[in-house]
Amino acid sequence: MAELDDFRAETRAWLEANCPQSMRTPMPGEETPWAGRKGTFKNPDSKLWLDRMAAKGWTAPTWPKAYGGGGLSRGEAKVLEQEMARIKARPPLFSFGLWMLGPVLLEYATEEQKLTHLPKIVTGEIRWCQGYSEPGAGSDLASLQTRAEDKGDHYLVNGQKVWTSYADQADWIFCLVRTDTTVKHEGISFLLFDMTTPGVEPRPIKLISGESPFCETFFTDVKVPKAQLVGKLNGGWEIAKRLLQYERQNISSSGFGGAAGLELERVALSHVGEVDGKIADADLRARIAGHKMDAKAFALTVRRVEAESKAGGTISPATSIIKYAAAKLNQDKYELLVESMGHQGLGWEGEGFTKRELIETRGWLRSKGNSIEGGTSEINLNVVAKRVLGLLDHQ
Amino acid sequence: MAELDDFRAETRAWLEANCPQSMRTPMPGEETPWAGRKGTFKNPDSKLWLDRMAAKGWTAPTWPKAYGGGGLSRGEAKVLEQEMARIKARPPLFSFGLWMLGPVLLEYATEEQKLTHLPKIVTGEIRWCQGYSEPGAGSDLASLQTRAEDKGDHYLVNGQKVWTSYADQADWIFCLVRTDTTVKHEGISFLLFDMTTPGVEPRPIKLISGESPFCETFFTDVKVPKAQLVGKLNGGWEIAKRLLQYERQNISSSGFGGAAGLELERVALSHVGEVDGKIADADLRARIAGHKMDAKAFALTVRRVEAESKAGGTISPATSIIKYAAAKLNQDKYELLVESMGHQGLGWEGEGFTKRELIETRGWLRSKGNSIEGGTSEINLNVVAKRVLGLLDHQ
Amino acid sequence: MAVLNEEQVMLRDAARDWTQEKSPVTALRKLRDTKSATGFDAAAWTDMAQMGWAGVIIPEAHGGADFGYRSLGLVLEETGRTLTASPLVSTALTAATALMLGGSEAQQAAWLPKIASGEMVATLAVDETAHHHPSTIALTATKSGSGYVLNGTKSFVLDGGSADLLIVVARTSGAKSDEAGITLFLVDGSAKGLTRQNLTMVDSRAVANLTLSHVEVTADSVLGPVDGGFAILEQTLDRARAGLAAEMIGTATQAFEITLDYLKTRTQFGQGIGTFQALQHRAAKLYTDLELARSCVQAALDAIDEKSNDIRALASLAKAKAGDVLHLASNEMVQMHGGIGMTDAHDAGLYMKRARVAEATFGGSSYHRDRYAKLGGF
Amino acid sequence: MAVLNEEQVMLRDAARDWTQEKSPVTALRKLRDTKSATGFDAAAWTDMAQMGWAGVIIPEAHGGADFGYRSLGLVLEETGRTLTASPLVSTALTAATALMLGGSEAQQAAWLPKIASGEMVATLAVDETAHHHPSTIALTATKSGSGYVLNGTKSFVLDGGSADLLIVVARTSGAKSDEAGITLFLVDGSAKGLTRQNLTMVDSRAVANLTLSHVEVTADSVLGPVDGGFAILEQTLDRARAGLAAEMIGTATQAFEITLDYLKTRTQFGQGIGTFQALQHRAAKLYTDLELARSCVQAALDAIDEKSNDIRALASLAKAKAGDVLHLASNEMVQMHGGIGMTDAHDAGLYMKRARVAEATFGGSSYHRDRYAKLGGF
Repeated sequence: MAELDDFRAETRAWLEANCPQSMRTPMPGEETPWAGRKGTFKNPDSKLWLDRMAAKGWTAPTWPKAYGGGGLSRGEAKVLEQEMARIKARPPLFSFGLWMLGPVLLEYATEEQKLTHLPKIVTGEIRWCQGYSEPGAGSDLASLQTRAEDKGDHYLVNGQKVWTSYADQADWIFCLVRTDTTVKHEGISFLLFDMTTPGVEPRPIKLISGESPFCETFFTDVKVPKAQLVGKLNGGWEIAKRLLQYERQNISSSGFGGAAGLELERVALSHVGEVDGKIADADLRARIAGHKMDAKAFALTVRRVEAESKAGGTISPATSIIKYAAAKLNQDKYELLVESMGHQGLGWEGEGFTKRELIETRGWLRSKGNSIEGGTSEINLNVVAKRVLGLLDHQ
Repeated sequence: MAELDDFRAETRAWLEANCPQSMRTPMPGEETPWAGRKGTFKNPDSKLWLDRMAAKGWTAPTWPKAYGGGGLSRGEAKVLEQEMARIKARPPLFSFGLWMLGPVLLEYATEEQKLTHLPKIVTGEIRWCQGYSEPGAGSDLASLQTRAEDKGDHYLVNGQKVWTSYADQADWIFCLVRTDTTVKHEGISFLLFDMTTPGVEPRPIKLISGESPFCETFFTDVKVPKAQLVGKLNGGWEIAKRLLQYERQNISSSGFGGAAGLELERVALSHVGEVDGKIADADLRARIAGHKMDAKAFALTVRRVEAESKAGGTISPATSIIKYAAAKLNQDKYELLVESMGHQGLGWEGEGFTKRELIETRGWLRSKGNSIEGGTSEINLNVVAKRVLGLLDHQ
Repeated sequence: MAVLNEEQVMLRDAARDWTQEKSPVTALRKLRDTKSATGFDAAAWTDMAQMGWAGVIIPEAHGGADFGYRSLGLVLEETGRTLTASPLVSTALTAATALMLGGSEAQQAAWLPKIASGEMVATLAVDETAHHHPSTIALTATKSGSGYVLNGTKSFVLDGGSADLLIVVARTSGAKSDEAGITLFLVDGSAKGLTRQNLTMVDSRAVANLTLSHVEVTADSVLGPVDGGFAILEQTLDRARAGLAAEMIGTATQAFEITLDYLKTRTQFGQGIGTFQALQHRAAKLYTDLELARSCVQAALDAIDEKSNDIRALASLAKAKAGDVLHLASNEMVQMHGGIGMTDAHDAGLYMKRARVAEATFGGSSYHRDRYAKLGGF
Repeated sequence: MAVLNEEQVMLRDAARDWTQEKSPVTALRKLRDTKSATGFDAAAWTDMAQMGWAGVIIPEAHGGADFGYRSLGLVLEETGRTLTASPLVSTALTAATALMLGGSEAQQAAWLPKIASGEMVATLAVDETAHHHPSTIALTATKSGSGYVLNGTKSFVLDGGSADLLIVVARTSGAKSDEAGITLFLVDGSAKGLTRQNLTMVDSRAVANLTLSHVEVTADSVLGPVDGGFAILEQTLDRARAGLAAEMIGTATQAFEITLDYLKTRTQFGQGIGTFQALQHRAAKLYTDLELARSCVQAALDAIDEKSNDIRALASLAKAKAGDVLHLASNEMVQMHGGIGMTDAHDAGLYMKRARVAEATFGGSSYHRDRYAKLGGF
């Protein structure tokens, strides 16, 4: 433990010296450090903080130094996390490359591919997007139809993806393509390519919340060098599933965030009024109390799962329920929030509403996607029934 | 309308003269007039009332006079119903023969069978029970295994039924048997036989509520004369289904009765206490209000279905939801009732509880069967999804 | 419960044909995307009025059809199906009702024909906060000469930005939450001292916040008794709730039917998604709730037409049950459509947005459960 | 959140082995069918005490193991699985807690060893009506010489018919619902003026109504401060709630596992019923609720052992969530078993009956939701 103590002292000192003061404050949505070629930094400190951390490899603390990572042990990474939490340091980089692609590249990519791509993920130079879902496939991901034809030295990609998060902002894409049409799961390959390649066209999708975090992405005769295939030809499904595990872990540990810092019961007290210190609408009050208890139960379960997984070295079976429960909880919270605000919680824009109210209303609409994205709640329940409870498929 | 006016006047006068005063009071459970050979009449007026009504055929008002019925038109039967309701007259007879068997005999039986069985249903001389469910079949009624073998002049019945309501009290049984083992629905026949036939043995089943309204009924080499087959050999499934329609209509129009005359909100006010005239537990109060609204919505829907069916001459599609909704409603009511009574609603017997409380507690336990008997709620929902909404079976 | 007569069937069929053809959901999109100031299409409203819909409940003597609330409910159900934005609720339902219940002969003769003909938009201005509390009135009306002076604010007034006539609920005496001391006033939309702020709501319908700053009205602007206006207000609101509930049943029914259609056509894992039993049971339960709520709405409208003594309880029942089922139907619409339901290009979001605003208008389910309990004496 | 240490794993395994082998559900049936007066099997209780379960939370100095509440929760979870009736909750959990929190040295020395050894049944007598309201105390204790005289009634006291020692919550001053003015008294089961009425409950556990008619106690029978007993009472109740919630999680888990097993073995329409997706989703949701509730119970027990400052909120959370999931699990157990689940011969009814009594004991979900809101300042 002595080395860790030393490491902690050094880390603390380094962070103290290098983390700008403005990076120790809560992060407004518009300052999210997605970086990439198109990335802008509204707050210049964000760029400074990213560059300093990336120089130490601490955007990817446990990745090998050879690929630009921090080369830290799990114990050291934990210390770094704790020390960052201690000063409330913002994450230096938000990145699907860090959270999803990097881990599978470390596992499946060639040495050359690792050396090419991982360092640029660490520094934030390249922002990645995920080419998975297709319009006709929905929850049945493996029925994807985007074709990649073997043209000797390259693949020719034609087809369409949907729900490509920030495809219009990304530099490269990791993309599932069909390389064999005669089989289903065994005909899928995992390709990487540059979004500026001719024939790639992302079109933002406007959501019910008014935002456009996703795109439809069209591929028309896109030439992808064969060296950009990860893993084996027709062996992409295994990589795809592994990547989804990382994606879900990421959603699980972060939850869905929830209403931006507003305490539901405070909103109800202020918007509905109070009698003897209680929310004036007794029915709403009981439902808010029930929700607060659900939220606490969820938070305690996340903690329990972490403790059990750490102690047991295996994943707690309760892990499987987290995504489903997190989605439901966030949706319940927003419904109660909107109900508590009354008409004041149903504004779209303009005068008559506070900025905060408008943000929460958009958040309510956005939350409806929680039970759809990253595996629908129906699929989650199927998985629990089958993998955890051992119930069989209908014949 | 003039004839109906005359009929109404006559009927009113006759009822006034012939309905004993004690038959115009609410009926305690133990005075239910099931009649039959084993029937006892705790209140002698019940017998008098039954005999007088049966003599006019008014236990089965619309059945033809040739079979002992009243021979009334629908309009006249409605008038009789209204006039009985006016003086709060009790039903003279409770009978599965009247509600279920009689209507299908009128449709499917031979003239001889009608003359043999219908008059004894009208008078209450014979009490019938229903041999449908089997231990291995559950909701999959048509998978029944009770065999009836052709032995020339009779069938030899072997097998077992379950959930036979009051089989130990009944005189005859209408019974589904398998007469062809090579097909499923097309191998079922509809038999009638006397419960005193050698080899018939009903054994009461004790329920969680402590009551035994159902039996397991065993058949060992039971000889049934061939004349007691209703409809065609192997044609019993159609009759069985038609009979179930009558059974469900009966459940639908009566609901599940619900808590014995206690108003839920009064129980809550008295057991939980009140503040400013409101139930002191605000959360419980809101849930009771929600339930009362559900109950009202249900009652209004029953009325609407009746009005629409009458007007349209066809059955309203809303009919299909009645059984499911009625079961849920009655169960919700009892759960709220038991919760309102607190520990006082959780007594089994003996001192410390009022008779009323103990009855309600048993009623709560009994209500759990509502969503199982006469078609489970799951089957009800399947039926709505498929027949009403047009959704298809999973392949 | 009354079944429809021939005239009602014709009215419903005409409403269905017109809304589906002339006012599909794309009409609402257009109003939204062009940021319409009035929040409805004047030409469409003229059409509707010409078909007699603005005067369904208004007596024949005042240019209406005197068809009753159940009939108006049939029209509202159809406009609810296609999310048609119009002054039906503010004007033809609510304001007309207030005038019919509380107006003098002269007031009725002055205003009802204009409502029936569709030439005038009128509305009730009651709430002063984001939640419905019709007895909590702080806007004051102070005697001044033979007339009154009004001071205060009103929130989320339906069609409040474009209304030619405002029926303003004011306090003439008593404390802020007293039922006594409330008086209704007819205020011209062009009155001096009246300022209106149009609000942009998620459902793209027109509502406005009003500020009345020393607005002077004459004595004959009083609608109904001075200090005793609450009874008329409550009766008006109950009719408005039942009518709005009819609109909401239409919205919920259409949301359900669109979803059911999607369940039948969308395939996944080689199966129509409508064959998955978990979705089948959810659809069957939603259908059950819809049928139950529909009965409540019809019963409430019938009770109004029959002047029954249980209008209050039935109106609360109808509003709450219609709200609950619309809430569920609109959420299920988004969820069962999956990703496509989250896009602005799909109609699911529009149904959900309209659902929440309608739920909150004239009291949400929580409000009406509480009221139902009070009326039931517990 | 703490994971189990080696001793705790051994304790849990021992409890599981013993309950499944020596005290399966048939043991409860036998108590019920023989109309046992005490409501538990004395020999079994002796067994349990010999294994140290009666003294899990009691300090070593008083003959206990000092293993803490999380450990006692492990035992309770296992006894909950098989519906084992014993004085664990009344005596080893609740009465022991009250003595540990409020007892003088002398009181602890006198009683705790007898509890730990299993030779004595003790219980807390708090409620006076069918609903839990621990500050609503009408039973009076009036100063008389150096001692007190107790008059009043107590309802639904766990093991109240057989308890050798009763911890009676009495009012020494203040109005009926005041938290101040409450005092706890140790009353001998054989005290003159004490009458007990055994009740037959649906769950076949032993509870009794008590009448105290001029019961005289000495000054050293006071447990904790005079007039200031509510704090000890509430702390005791919170520990009792968390412990009972552990028992309830055990009951719910076993009910779920039995049901899951049935889903895997029962076939209908040529299919295992567990292959029907609607049932799969219900099972998955129930499993989710179980996991969430389990976390709450563990957190509450850990908080007690760690003397955290959020014991009150966590105890209410644990009791409410355990109650909700047990309610659902027991209802689903009956429904998913179909007709067989309705028969007395099957265990489903026993689980449901026990569920409702446990839900009502020490406050139901509605009570604890309200309390959670109050603690949260809304």
